[in-house]
Amino acid sequence: MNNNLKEEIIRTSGVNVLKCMRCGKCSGTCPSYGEMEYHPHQFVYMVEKGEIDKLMDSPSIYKCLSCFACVERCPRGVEPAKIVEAVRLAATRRQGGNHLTAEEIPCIVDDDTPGQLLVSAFRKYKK
Amino acid sequence: MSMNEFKPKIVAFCCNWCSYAGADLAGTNRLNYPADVKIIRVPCSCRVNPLFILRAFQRGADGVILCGCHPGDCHYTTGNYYARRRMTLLFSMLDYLGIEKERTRVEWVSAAEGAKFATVMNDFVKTVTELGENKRLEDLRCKK
Amino acid sequence: MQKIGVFVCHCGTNIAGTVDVKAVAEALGKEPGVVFSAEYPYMCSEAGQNLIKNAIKDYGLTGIVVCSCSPRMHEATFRKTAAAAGLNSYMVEIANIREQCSWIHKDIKVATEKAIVLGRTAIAKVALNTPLTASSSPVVKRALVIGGGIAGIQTALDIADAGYEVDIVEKEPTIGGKMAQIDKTFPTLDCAACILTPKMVDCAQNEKIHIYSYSEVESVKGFVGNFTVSIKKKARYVDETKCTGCGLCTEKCPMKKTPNLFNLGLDNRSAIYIPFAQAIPKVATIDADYCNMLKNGKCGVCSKVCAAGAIDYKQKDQIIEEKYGAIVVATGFNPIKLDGYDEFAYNESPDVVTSLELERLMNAAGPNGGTLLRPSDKTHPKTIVFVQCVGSRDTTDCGKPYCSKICCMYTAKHAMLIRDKYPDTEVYVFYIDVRTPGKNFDEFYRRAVEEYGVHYIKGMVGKVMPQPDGKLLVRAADLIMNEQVMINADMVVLAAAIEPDKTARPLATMLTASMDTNDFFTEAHPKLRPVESPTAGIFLSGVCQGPKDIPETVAQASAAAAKVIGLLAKDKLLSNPCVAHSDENLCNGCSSCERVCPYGAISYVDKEFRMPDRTTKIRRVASVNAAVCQGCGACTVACPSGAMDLSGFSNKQIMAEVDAICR
Amino acid sequence: MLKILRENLDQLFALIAEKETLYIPTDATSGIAQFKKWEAGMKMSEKLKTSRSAKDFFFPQTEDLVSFKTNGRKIDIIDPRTETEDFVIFGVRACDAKSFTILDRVFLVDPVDTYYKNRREHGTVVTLACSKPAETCFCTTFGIDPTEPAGDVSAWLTEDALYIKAVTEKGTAFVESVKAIAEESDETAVEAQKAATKQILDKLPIKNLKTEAFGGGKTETYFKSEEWAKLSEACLGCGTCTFVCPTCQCYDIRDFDTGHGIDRFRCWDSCMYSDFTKMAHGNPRLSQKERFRQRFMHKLVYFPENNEGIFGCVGCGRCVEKCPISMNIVKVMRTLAKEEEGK
Amino acid sequence: MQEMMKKRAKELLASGEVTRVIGWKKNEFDYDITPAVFTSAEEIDRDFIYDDFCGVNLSKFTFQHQKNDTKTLVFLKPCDSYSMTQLITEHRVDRNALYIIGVPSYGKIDVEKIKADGVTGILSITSEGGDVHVHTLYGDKTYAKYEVTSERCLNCKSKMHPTYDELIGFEGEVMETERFDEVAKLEAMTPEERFEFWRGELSRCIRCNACRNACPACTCETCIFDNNDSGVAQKAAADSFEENMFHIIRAFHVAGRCTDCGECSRVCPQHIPLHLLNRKFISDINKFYGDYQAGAEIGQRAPLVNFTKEDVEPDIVAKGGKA
Repeated sequence: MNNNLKEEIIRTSGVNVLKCMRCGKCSGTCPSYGEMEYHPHQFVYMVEKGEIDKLMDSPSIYKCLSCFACVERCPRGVEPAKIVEAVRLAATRRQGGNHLTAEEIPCIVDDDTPGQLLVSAFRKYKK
Repeated sequence: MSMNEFKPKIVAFCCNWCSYAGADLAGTNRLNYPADVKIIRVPCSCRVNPLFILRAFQRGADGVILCGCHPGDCHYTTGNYYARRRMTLLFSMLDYLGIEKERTRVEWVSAAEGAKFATVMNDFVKTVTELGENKRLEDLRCKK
Repeated sequence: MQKIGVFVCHCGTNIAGTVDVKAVAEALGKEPGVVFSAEYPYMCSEAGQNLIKNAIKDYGLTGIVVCSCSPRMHEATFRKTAAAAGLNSYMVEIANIREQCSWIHKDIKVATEKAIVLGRTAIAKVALNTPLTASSSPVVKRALVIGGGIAGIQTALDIADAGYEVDIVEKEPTIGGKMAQIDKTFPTLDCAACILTPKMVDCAQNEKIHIYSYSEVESVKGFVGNFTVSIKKKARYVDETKCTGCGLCTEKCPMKKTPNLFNLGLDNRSAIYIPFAQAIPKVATIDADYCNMLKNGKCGVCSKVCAAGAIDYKQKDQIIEEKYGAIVVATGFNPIKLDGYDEFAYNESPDVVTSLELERLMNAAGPNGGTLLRPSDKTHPKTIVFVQCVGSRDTTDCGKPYCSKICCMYTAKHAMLIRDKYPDTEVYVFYIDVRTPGKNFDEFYRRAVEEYGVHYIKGMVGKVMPQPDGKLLVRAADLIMNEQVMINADMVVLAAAIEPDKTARPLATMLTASMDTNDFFTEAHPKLRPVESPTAGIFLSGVCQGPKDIPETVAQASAAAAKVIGLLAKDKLLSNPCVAHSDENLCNGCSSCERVCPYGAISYVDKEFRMPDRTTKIRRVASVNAAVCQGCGACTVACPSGAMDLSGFSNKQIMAEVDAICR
Repeated sequence: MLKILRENLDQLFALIAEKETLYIPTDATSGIAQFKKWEAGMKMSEKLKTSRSAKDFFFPQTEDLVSFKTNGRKIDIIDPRTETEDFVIFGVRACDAKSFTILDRVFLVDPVDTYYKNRREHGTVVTLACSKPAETCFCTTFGIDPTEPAGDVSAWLTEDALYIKAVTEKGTAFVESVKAIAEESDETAVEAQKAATKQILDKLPIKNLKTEAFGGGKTETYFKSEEWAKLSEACLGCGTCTFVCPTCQCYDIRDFDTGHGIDRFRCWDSCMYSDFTKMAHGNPRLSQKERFRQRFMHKLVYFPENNEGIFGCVGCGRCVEKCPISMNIVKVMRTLAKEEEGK
Repeated sequence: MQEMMKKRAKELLASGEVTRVIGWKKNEFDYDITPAVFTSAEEIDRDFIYDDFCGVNLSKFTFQHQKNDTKTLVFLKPCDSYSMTQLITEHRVDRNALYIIGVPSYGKIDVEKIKADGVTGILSITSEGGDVHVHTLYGDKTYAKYEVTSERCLNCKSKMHPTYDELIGFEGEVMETERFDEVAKLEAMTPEERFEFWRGELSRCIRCNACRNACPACTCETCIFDNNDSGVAQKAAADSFEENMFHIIRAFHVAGRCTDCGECSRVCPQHIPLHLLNRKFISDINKFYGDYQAGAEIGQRAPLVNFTKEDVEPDIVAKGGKA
């Protein structure tokens, strides 16, 4: 149980994990499900329980494609992908040092690409 | 008048369906609370106009309490929801003008909560007694 | 100036034990306006009441104060006493010196002082009382039931049974509602038609019941006991009085490609149709959107074959005005539209169906004559996946935040029926929670699992992917195994959430009945008055008030009927005279009062006023319907100009009470 | 003429306050000046005038007239009048000082208003000459010389000193009482200030406002003027002009139920209020236009008609400054005079 | 701007589309502006003005001078437009009888601020770009405009016009403001300090009713304070209680309806910061029941005639505003 980290994840993601009613639709919809040790619905539950360290140490969070299918389909508006993103961010911060500076981004990005998709992808593939 | 002798004047507005019945129940169960509390029966907490509360202070009340059905249990379904908003804003304004916020209170007391009624009144009278006489919202003409 | 009499009751020793009643009577006797003051051991006794009556007559009292027990106990008694002596019964005030004085204080001095204050407070109030008369209005001994589903039918039957006239307004050509479309009912598995159609027939045959089928409510005026309702009878192009329901026209009609709405469009019917065999009234209706005669003026086959000469292409919508004493809303529900749920491929594949569609597919009168076949290729489905909570408990824009309540049970029923009839078919049910409170409900669900081998999987379907071979690949989570499962299904059945019928919202506006954010009608009290709307004279029956199954619906329908009967049994309604009234000269017409009125008792009229400078001005002012107002007083505080006041609890009276207490 | 150095002003105030209550204009928190009871350390306002006039001292906004006390069914009548203590108002400008004489014509004629008289007799008015008139000033229109203010004592404040001169008997006594901290002086400095002020007076924008078109006997001329409708059009019906006015003297008598009895008090009324002159039968003034007309007709026609041509305005300019919609006596006079001229 | 407004007004009068024009009229001094009804092109040419002193909210004036049998053109600043929208919501004016032209406001000059700086004998004030030149009998002075802009404009809530038929100039946006800072400052004081503060302010009240009569939300046919039958009528504050009472109830009656146009403070001859009372209610409403702007849209349901089941309890006040 890591309450500080839990608060941080909840704050950075802006997700209210208590809205989850454990239907598992996120997991039912996740294209990366098979590659994960923990699954989207478990992400949400683990944040609620404060088991962030476990989640952070698991490769599962980097299996998330940030396709946002779970966000799109969640009937309660919980947005699991945002949790994943927040955990990744926390992991990045913990490792120290960013792997890409802000100045480098504009020249390699085309205008139509959603910003969050890129940032998530960078975090994922830098592993 | 020394503090020990100070007897506050307390006006309690009680809705007919819950709180007035709750007060009756307190009586039926012989639950004691100070005689300083005098009850005015109103059909619903939403009948209580902020003017009445100010009027009570003007006429020398030291505390005013409004009791109604618990939110969701209003006999008229929605009355206490409106009362809740009105009183929240009024009390906040009185506080903003520097008038002691402990002199005003809203409590939800059901017809079954005779004990709660007595507890609430005991507590409120104690709070107001400690505050002493209402000086900030008095009308000197009425004290002559 | 009032002449006030004060009567102090000893209540044996209940009051006199701690309150010096003599001192109270003496002190109050000196109050301004008081001309008579007395005490007596039991004021509520006959002798005590006589004392009051005599004083009223002897002293010409215009108001009386009884210092006694709680008004909740004997206010009614003393009002009658006053009335018996010729004093208006609202010129009575009670000072509660028992429950709120003698019983809670031990010190005689303290209790006596308080009793005097309470007495003078009541005197101050009664001095400002005005005689009030309860206005009475006659009750039209006829009820209207809006909606002819099982809720409406049951309510109508019960009311008619008590001997009152009832009209049912049904927007479809036949009564029966959703229940008529259902195949079997849980948990007994008896056939819905077998239990519903006799009731429909009862309705048709009951002399007290009149059915306006294919009709809608157009407007509602009036108030409890005296509503005037305009009903629009939509043109069905068939004279109901002549049609025998033989069905020859429907056979001969050449326009056979008309979607059969009774079967939810799963098959076709003719343009002139009778929705189903047991329809009530059993008369044909022409679907104007498809009839060639009505569209292009060519055809006329039905008219030619009709021996009764019932066909009338020139029929027009007809408005009927009728008076009612009470109105029951039984507008029912519909499954929600599933357009927002692309992931379930409902719009992509015909083999993804809603549960209600499945009812039709399995029904003997359905498109396949009762054999369960895939809509796409008419083959037997071997694997069927049920998805629960499609749109229920869903806080996003496409769903509903509430539980639809009936899905768990009907899905268990479907699964069980399929396994029973086609044991080679594998049935999967994906659920979030299985909710089975109700008599024999959980047993029913367990039977599906234990006896029929239905696979219940805790988890939600994430995506349904139609395959080129016609199969449906279902991807879902199995939360207990903690794995993602893929099922190659032949059919997917979606337990779509239910929502109130779309006609309910405009109807609520007409009725000034309140609704919650989900368009369910609000009950007058969630616990104590569950079948009444806060608007007097409007009652609620069935799903229009909240999701419920058939037994609950029927129970509520009968409860609503009981309430209606109670109302209609009265010859006239005596209204509480302690109601709000608006001073037109002060009213701004700002609508604040209307917005807080839970009963819709306030309406606005444009009135011409003579201004101080002798010009005239037309102003919008509030007017309170005293028969509808319940006297809560919310409007009096919402009104900024003080135009609204409440009889019996007027601003002045309450302020006088405040003054008297603080004196 | 006595001279008191500026640095001795505090001493002067202390000296006066020793014997009588002293009121001086002082700055309130939000940048307006008001008369307040002097207390040690209080500074006199530099502002030209207080936002309320000085009439409050003699004709306060509310005043108890009589009380009735109930005791059971008995009613006692209580007269709240007591002999007022002596007091000094310091720093009254010429316009306000003139206004007292106008109020005197209302309250001190038969029947004498004893409440007013009591205060008037016990108050000593120390006026202060103006040296920096504002653009809204037009007292000269009504023949007032702001450099030579009336009152019981006239005073002039220059860069370095206060000069005082007794005008009345009461004033002489006052001057006598402060001699200890004063020195005799000639009038050179005062004359210099007067001359400088007069130059400014000549440049004031409203200086050319004339009263010739008004006065007693003009009722017929103006009562039915077409202009009233337009002039009063924007009037909000608030009482600002009347309540800041030093000469408005209308009051209402009301009862207040104290719970123990009745306090009968009078309070300022405003002819701008919709219930002004409302009687049991209704209100003879039906519209704002009529109430608005009343105010100006009273000041410009009816008052002079009954008071030897003295106008009910002293040109203090408060209404010019304070009216929320910028309508005032100056505009009314100009518009009506122009209309009359045009006929 | 002023010329464009005059042109449109004359066009609409000439076309018969409207028969009256409500706008601002110039007067004796640069800073005194009167609302007026214009009925002819001549009047418009002679008197019509729109400049940095036209602070008067025309919605109340329009309310008082409404005529339903003819169409009136009214120019509304963003503030006025909010007030007007609220009046329409409350059925106090007939929208159909109005032709509304929205005009921008770039901040109005508060002459009281100049006077408070000790400036007197003002002969003219001209506003040019960011500078305000004051010419007086006692010398000239130049201010940066923001120094003499009225408080309400410095804390402008919105430059939008919720209701209009046409706009002159570009439509603005809802602004980020610090208008509640003053309220927060008072809230941070001790009750004793607050009591002293308000006593100091309210004791200056002369009950001239200017705040009420200028307020576009106060449109009661008869105000309860004027109605002898209401039991609370007062003509003058005979006791400090009545000062409090009047101002509490005045603010309470417009709570949830007040658009924060600031007219009450502008017109107060005694410079009482009345808007701080109204803003307290607005700030509380925003905090307790979610952001709400009165007059933002026709038909809105005001917070005091609305509720949610989850509303905060009144004891939030005793807990210092924290739920």
